[in-house]
Amino acid sequence: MGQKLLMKGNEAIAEAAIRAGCLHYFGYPITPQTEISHYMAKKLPKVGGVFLQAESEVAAINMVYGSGSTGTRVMTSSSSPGISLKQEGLSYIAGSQIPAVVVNIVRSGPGLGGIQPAQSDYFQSCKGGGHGDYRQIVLAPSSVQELYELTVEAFNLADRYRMVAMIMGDGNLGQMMEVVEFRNEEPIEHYDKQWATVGHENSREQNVVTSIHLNPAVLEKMNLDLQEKYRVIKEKECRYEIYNQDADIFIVAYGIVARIAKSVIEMAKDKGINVGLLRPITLWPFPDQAFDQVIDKAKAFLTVEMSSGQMLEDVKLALNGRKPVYFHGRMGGMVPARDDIMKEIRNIYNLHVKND
Amino acid sequence: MGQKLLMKGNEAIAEAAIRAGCLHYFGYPITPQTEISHYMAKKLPKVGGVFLQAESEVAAINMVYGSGSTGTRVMTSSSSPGISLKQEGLSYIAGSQIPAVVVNIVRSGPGLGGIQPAQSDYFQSCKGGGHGDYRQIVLAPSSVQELYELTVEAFNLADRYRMVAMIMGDGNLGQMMEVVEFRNEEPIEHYDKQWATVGHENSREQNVVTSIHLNPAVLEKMNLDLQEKYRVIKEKECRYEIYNQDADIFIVAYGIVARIAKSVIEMAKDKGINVGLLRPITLWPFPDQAFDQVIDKAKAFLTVEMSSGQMLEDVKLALNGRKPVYFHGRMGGMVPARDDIMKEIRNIYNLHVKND
Amino acid sequence: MAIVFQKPKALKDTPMHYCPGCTHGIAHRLVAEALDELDIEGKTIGIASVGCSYNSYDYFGCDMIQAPHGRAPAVATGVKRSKPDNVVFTYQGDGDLAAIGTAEIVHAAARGEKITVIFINNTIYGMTSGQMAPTTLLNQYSTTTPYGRIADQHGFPINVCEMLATLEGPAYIERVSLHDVKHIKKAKQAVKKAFKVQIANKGFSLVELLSTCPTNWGLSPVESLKRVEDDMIPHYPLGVFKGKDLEV
Amino acid sequence: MAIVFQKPKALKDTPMHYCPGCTHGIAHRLVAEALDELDIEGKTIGIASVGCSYNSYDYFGCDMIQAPHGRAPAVATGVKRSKPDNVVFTYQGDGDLAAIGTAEIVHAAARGEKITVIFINNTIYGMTSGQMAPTTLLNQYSTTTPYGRIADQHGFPINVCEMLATLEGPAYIERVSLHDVKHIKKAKQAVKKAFKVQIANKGFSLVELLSTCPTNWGLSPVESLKRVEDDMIPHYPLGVFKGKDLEV
Amino acid sequence: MAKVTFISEKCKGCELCVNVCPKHIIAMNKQNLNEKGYHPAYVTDMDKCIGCAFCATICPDCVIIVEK
Amino acid sequence: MAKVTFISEKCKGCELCVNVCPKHIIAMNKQNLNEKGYHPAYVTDMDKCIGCAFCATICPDCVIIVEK
Amino acid sequence: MVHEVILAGFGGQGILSAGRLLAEAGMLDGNHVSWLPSYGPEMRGGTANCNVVVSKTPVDSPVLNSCNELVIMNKPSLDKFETMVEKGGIVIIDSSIVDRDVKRDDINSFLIPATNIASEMGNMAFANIILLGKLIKERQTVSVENFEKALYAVLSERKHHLIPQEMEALKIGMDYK
Amino acid sequence: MVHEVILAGFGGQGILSAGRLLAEAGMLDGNHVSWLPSYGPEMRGGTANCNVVVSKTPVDSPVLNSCNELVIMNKPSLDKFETMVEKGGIVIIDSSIVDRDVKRDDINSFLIPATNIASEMGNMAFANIILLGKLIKERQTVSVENFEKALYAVLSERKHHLIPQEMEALKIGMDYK
Ligand SMILES: Cc1ncc(C[n+]2csc(CCOP(=O)(O)OP(=O)(O)O)c2C)c(N)n1
Ligand SMILES: Cc1ncc(C[n+]2csc(CCOP(=O)(O)OP(=O)(O)O)c2C)c(N)n1
Ligand code: SF4
Ligand code: SF4
Ligand code: SF4
Ligand code: SF4
Ligand code: SF4
Ligand code: SF4
Ligand SMILES: [Mg+2]
Ligand SMILES: [Mg+2]
Repeated sequence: MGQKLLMKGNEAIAEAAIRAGCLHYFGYPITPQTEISHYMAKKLPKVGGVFLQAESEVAAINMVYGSGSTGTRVMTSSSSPGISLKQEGLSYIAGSQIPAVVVNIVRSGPGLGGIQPAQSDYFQSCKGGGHGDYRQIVLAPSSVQELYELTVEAFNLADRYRMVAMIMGDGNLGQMMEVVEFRNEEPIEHYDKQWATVGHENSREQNVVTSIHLNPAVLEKMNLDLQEKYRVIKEKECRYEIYNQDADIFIVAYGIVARIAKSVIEMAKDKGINVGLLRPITLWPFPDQAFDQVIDKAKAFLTVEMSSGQMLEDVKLALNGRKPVYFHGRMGGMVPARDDIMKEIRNIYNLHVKND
Repeated sequence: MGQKLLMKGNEAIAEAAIRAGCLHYFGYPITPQTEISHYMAKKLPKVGGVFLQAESEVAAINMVYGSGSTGTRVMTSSSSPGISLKQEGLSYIAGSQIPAVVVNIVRSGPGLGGIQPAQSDYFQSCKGGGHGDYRQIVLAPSSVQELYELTVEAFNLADRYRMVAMIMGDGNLGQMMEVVEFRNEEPIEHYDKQWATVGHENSREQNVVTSIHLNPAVLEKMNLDLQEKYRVIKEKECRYEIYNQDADIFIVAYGIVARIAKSVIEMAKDKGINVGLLRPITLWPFPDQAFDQVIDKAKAFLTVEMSSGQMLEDVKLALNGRKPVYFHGRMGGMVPARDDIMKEIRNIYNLHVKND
Repeated sequence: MAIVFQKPKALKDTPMHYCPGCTHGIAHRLVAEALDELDIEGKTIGIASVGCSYNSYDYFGCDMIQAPHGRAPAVATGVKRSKPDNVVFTYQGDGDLAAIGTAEIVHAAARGEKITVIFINNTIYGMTSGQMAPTTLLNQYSTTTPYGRIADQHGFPINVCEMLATLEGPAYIERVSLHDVKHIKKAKQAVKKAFKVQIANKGFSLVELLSTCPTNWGLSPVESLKRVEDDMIPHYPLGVFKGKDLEV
Repeated sequence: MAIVFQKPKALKDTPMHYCPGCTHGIAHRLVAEALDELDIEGKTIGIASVGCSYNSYDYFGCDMIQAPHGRAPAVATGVKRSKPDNVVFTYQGDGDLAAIGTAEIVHAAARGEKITVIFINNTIYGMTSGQMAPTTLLNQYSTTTPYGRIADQHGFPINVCEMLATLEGPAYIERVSLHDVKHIKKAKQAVKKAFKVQIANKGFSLVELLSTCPTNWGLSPVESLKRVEDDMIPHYPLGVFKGKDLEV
Repeated sequence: MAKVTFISEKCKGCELCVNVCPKHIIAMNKQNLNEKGYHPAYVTDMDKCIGCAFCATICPDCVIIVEK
Repeated sequence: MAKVTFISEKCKGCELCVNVCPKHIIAMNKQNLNEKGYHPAYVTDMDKCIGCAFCATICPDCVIIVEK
Repeated sequence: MVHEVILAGFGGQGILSAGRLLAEAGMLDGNHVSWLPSYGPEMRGGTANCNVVVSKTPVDSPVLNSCNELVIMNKPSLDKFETMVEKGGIVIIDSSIVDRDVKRDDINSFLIPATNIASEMGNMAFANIILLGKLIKERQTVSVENFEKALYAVLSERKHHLIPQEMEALKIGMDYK
Repeated sequence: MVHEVILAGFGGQGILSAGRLLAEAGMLDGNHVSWLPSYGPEMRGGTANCNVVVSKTPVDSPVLNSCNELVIMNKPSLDKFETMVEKGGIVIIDSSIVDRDVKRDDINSFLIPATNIASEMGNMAFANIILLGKLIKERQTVSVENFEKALYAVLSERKHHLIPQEMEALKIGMDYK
């Protein structure tokens, strides 16, 4: 590993993107992720790249679509309301199979809501906020170091599968500073993008980037291809962390909440309660198999989110009734407190572990 | 009941809206729902209403937001890509608690996709395509008669709960003609909209329609209020149809697919297989309790959708592992064929019923 | 002795959150004075936008709606078309109106929508900490033009009044400035006229107010006023762009 | 005997799906002729939009991208900023460019984005069966103005060239017509010049082509050409709105 | 001397060429239907053709090749 | 005779009023901090006030009431 | 019996309105009916078709994957839909336009030069009605009486004067051998 | 021990950069650190605060619901954060601005007229550093040596000439009784 720096999460994303070979950024300002733009505006012109402030989030995602269509590594970033505006574009990018990295530093909603951290865009990102049957890879880092590493990874995944890889953080993750240790060289994967629209130079067939197929049989085939790709990704690309594998109770949490959960685990240990953490790192594909690894010993699961309970549904789907699932959530920018989580753990302990 | 007319689905929606007292319509053209606009453009000026073609779907949903804020019964309609563009607006309407009726005559995606029927916007509509923790009531008619009745109902629901009620049809439902029998008088519910921004006339406090609350505690409270409202709706407003309650195998399907399913039930009966239909009419709130009514006798469930399997997740969540769930789906504008569904039924029968 | 100057009635007592010396406060007062003088607060519905003035409903006393970023003219259209007897105005910044909301303002103007638009041009995104706006001047520094706005990279500033004046829909368009007392008084007349145009059902009216953002310009409030005069007015000339002879 | 007229190379053999007599076909040919004559097909990337020409990539031989409704200028921007040495054009209808895509075209123009925009104004939404477009003339019938376009309800038509010409970004803007042979020849020169402006790196170029939609106008193709001349040109005057003296 | 060739299968029978020919030598073949279901245009008297290419210039479907 | 009243708690110390007063009788109170943490403006010599209301006109926060 | 009808041809031949008339008449007969058109821009210049169901019981599926009555007005449509006819079903073909008969022998076909006949009647637009005449005669899909009423219901008033001729066309189709 | 520090005051008093300096110095000390600012427009004119964690082990939660070290530069912040200090924790207060002491007796408080002292030093902007001096003295949150290095790392070069004075301010804070 190389240089160590104290860095804001948003800046780490921007720096990581540049290191990953992303020299094109199109975005529109919105709190709490503006530092990504500021960083890019400063750095990209110095490395021969392009920073462009679009007229809107809608324009930004379409600039990304255009840039990505030429095989260029490209990124945009925004926060919740802005990401909502990108939904049509995201669906097009999915249908046309263009690689792109999209960052959502989630703030609290709905509507204009607030600018404090939230995880309430899980459904939108993981189920499909746009129209049609499509998916995007959703990565949920929980530290500034991971923001850096997963951003680099996102570009590889996007290129590998020709689709959107989304970094989903929250306002705190974007704003906070931690130490990042940079690699001396990034593990950039290179793909031969023969599909890219870069001008055929009279030396090959025309390339066309499109998502329209008026013939239903053709469109169904396109959809089946997409579904097959998604199946492969689900098989190969699930990422997660299991902490304290032999625990009786598992907290399921991602992002910054997972870190708070870790401190609860220590508190619980002091009280003789054996709590573990199951932290999905890919939210889509959701790591169902992680649950299989702990289910034999685990008595119950507690999902903790900064939402009304969105990932909760995927946890239930993964468990399919095999073990009880509880939920603790905060909304509106409130962050779950260790004491409150601990209280839930104690209740679950009394119900499912103590007299077992 | 009154007049009987052979009518297009799209026109039935428009006529129903006018009968429900909706004299304001804002929309942007898109196949396969343009007839709603054409009908409104013709009729509304004659009844003192306003038809306005917006410059975009984004503008249209915001006109709806403005109109609804004044307590006016208002509607917009679109199809999949257009609905994606409305996601930010829908989230605002949810956060500000404004009543509105939104029609989505779903076409096949993703991207520009095709214009043939699909059900692939289920996730978007039912889980939340926009940002934040919010819901909208989603009604899924399966005939032109029901398009009419549920549209009228949608306006009552929207007003009662101050939120979006969405009519989700598909291209075929919008385009086809069937006989509609109109009531002589519609059961319009009247609410005293004291919250509406219509000018305080110096006789009351200022009314403000907003969704922003920078204080997380306040925003959390607003979210908790929303969640409580959603809980009440889930309790009171689930609608569904169960056909052949004592069946061994249940097809779960909505909209036009449910009708195809009915013809399969007849085919199956001929072959000695006892198949029933569970048809959610409200997709959100999803009628979990319907499953409890049939689960004792039912051996297995087959979800059939014009998608890759979206409602499927809600079916699984409702069953929570209690009974096996199978899936048959078509995409891209293809419509499930009775024979193909029958084939699936036969397999399920062999696995779960025959040797039981 | 009689009171010759005080806070208008249509402005609430709530202290405003704007930065010291920010002319958003003056613009608010001018709108409120118009509501008072035309005695229309009770039938007015204001549309707040997204920008530093996102919560202008905390200051204006009339009924108000908070619109999504850039969409205030569409929201206003929905309101006015539903309640044609009410008075409807939007209050929008230059990022809101001239960037993300371009389509909405152009089309509300082209339709001749009977609304009044109060357009605060401070050549910057104030709320989100000083990014380039479509109205940012060439060479101006911002957090997204850290080396100054360069036409070749970031494009040229947009003159909104001039652009909208090419449309048939608008009845009245004027650009005014808030940089000194004389101009504030002129601005007041323009704002009032814009409302009168609406009340007289003449069509769409818009007043662009050249405004300051001391915080993101990195200037003192006094220096900021000077910048309006020295740098902004030369590029954004004051005057009536539509409806010069319109009597209301 | 030598061939004096034939299908340009940059137009593929695929028969076009446009209705009989629809001048979209002529516009396609003019673009293809420009690509041929400037010998740039191999380095050109076209952006198809949403409208009757959604699949113009089936006809143009160059690399192409299908853009979401109205967003072609943004897509083109993404392409051009990534591949500045390529030639990039959009092909957009009046619904696409002047309604939903207003913000994108205004800002691409204001940025002086080095792209070429081919703008087909047929005063109607062709693809979706004849709804009003922003360019629909007053009194014109459409499926959403069944009693004719009335300014008070539906607003006024937008003159795109005039509006964009108020911006500094565009290097070249011209309006031409396809209603007879003489004008088609002029149109050809304009289209070619627009590409030359891009190649010379001068900035944004746009050509508006007055075009027909016999199907949704309810007129024969021949009558349609006459309508362009009699009704459209008076409201949409032909000429150069920007870059008159620009030599390329 | 001039010659025009119509690729009849591409013709959509719009009659624009008929209308612009200064020699009035283009007509629609009401006897024939092409694959697309249209009556294609044809030249009634090739000798009169001056090769002005007006017909080809206005034809939206590149049906016409002109030689001179 | 004229009088100006400053609602000091609302003052943000921007000094715009200081700058426009033709009589140069407004100053900032460097001794005092109001609740918001600003040094408020005040009038140094009320007798000189002509009630022109320039100060009030330019004050963004409606701090100033003018009587005459 | 359930009449599951597909009508197909070029856009502009009146395929959709022919189907619409069947549905309207079926409704007047007291039956359950549905009419589902192909839609969208591919209709332009291309082919048009619609599915009509006329049934004593509520219509389960307005979307037809097979049919028992097929009316064909161009060749591509015959190629496309012939295989979808159920055994024992019937196909009515406009032989002025389609130059072949069906290839199957488990269905009945009737070839009528409807466009030519209509042309002779002085209005090509009657071709679809002539074909419907044959269909109604063979299958009693709808009653003649209500078909006439349907014409009055569906056609705009300024076309009502044509209805006697349309009924004549229907008769010609019914009587065609 | 884990230092969980909250620093709070008006925007413009250097609260965020004081926190930033602690984090930077903590990192140089070889500890794990995090710094989380309050953000957004409410900072404007209003209050600013940040959470800093300095710890020998990886930082679990950068979001503090309680703290053991509190630095206060205005009264509303004292009102807001006093209750969040854990028993035995420490509060450093700028008594030039805040006119009261803590109300609890299970925590230690230190009142320093930092703004006045800084004013006398000729630069109000040193007030935050003076308070940090006291904190470091009492709690060894970070080392003095690395605090100086942190100043070099964090401040832009054109402010480096001020660093000796900043270190002097730190000393004043450390030595304040
Ligand atoms: C869809 C969306 N995009 C971005 C934002 C973030 N945002 C808030 S205010 C603003 C800019 C405001 O600038 P301007 O309109 O000039 O107003 P000012 O603050 O300068 O008064 C932006 C981009 C948002 N809230 N919503
Ligand atoms: C987001 C979105 N909204 C609406 C549509 C439907 N739509 C397709 S084409 C079109 C209008 C096209 O009109 P124009 O741009 O004038 O092109 P023309 O067909 O006249 O050539 C519309 C509204 C769509 N595909 N996507
Ligand atoms: S940031 Fe700028 S525009 Fe916003 S309140 Fe402060 S000075 Fe005014
Ligand atoms: S609908 Fe109109 S614009 Fe579209 S192809 Fe037909 S004639 Fe041309
Ligand atoms: S080339 Fe000229 S003269 Fe010859 S057919 Fe064509 S239009 Fe007529
Ligand atoms: S202009 Fe072309 S398409 Fe039209 S009739 Fe003549 S040859 Fe045929
Ligand atoms: S009223 Fe005039 S003279 Fe009096 S203090 Fe104000 S500006 Fe000065
Ligand atoms: S202008 Fe107003 S806010 Fe500014 S210093 Fe004077 S009184 Fe205070
Ligand atoms: Mg601004
Ligand atoms: Mg058009």
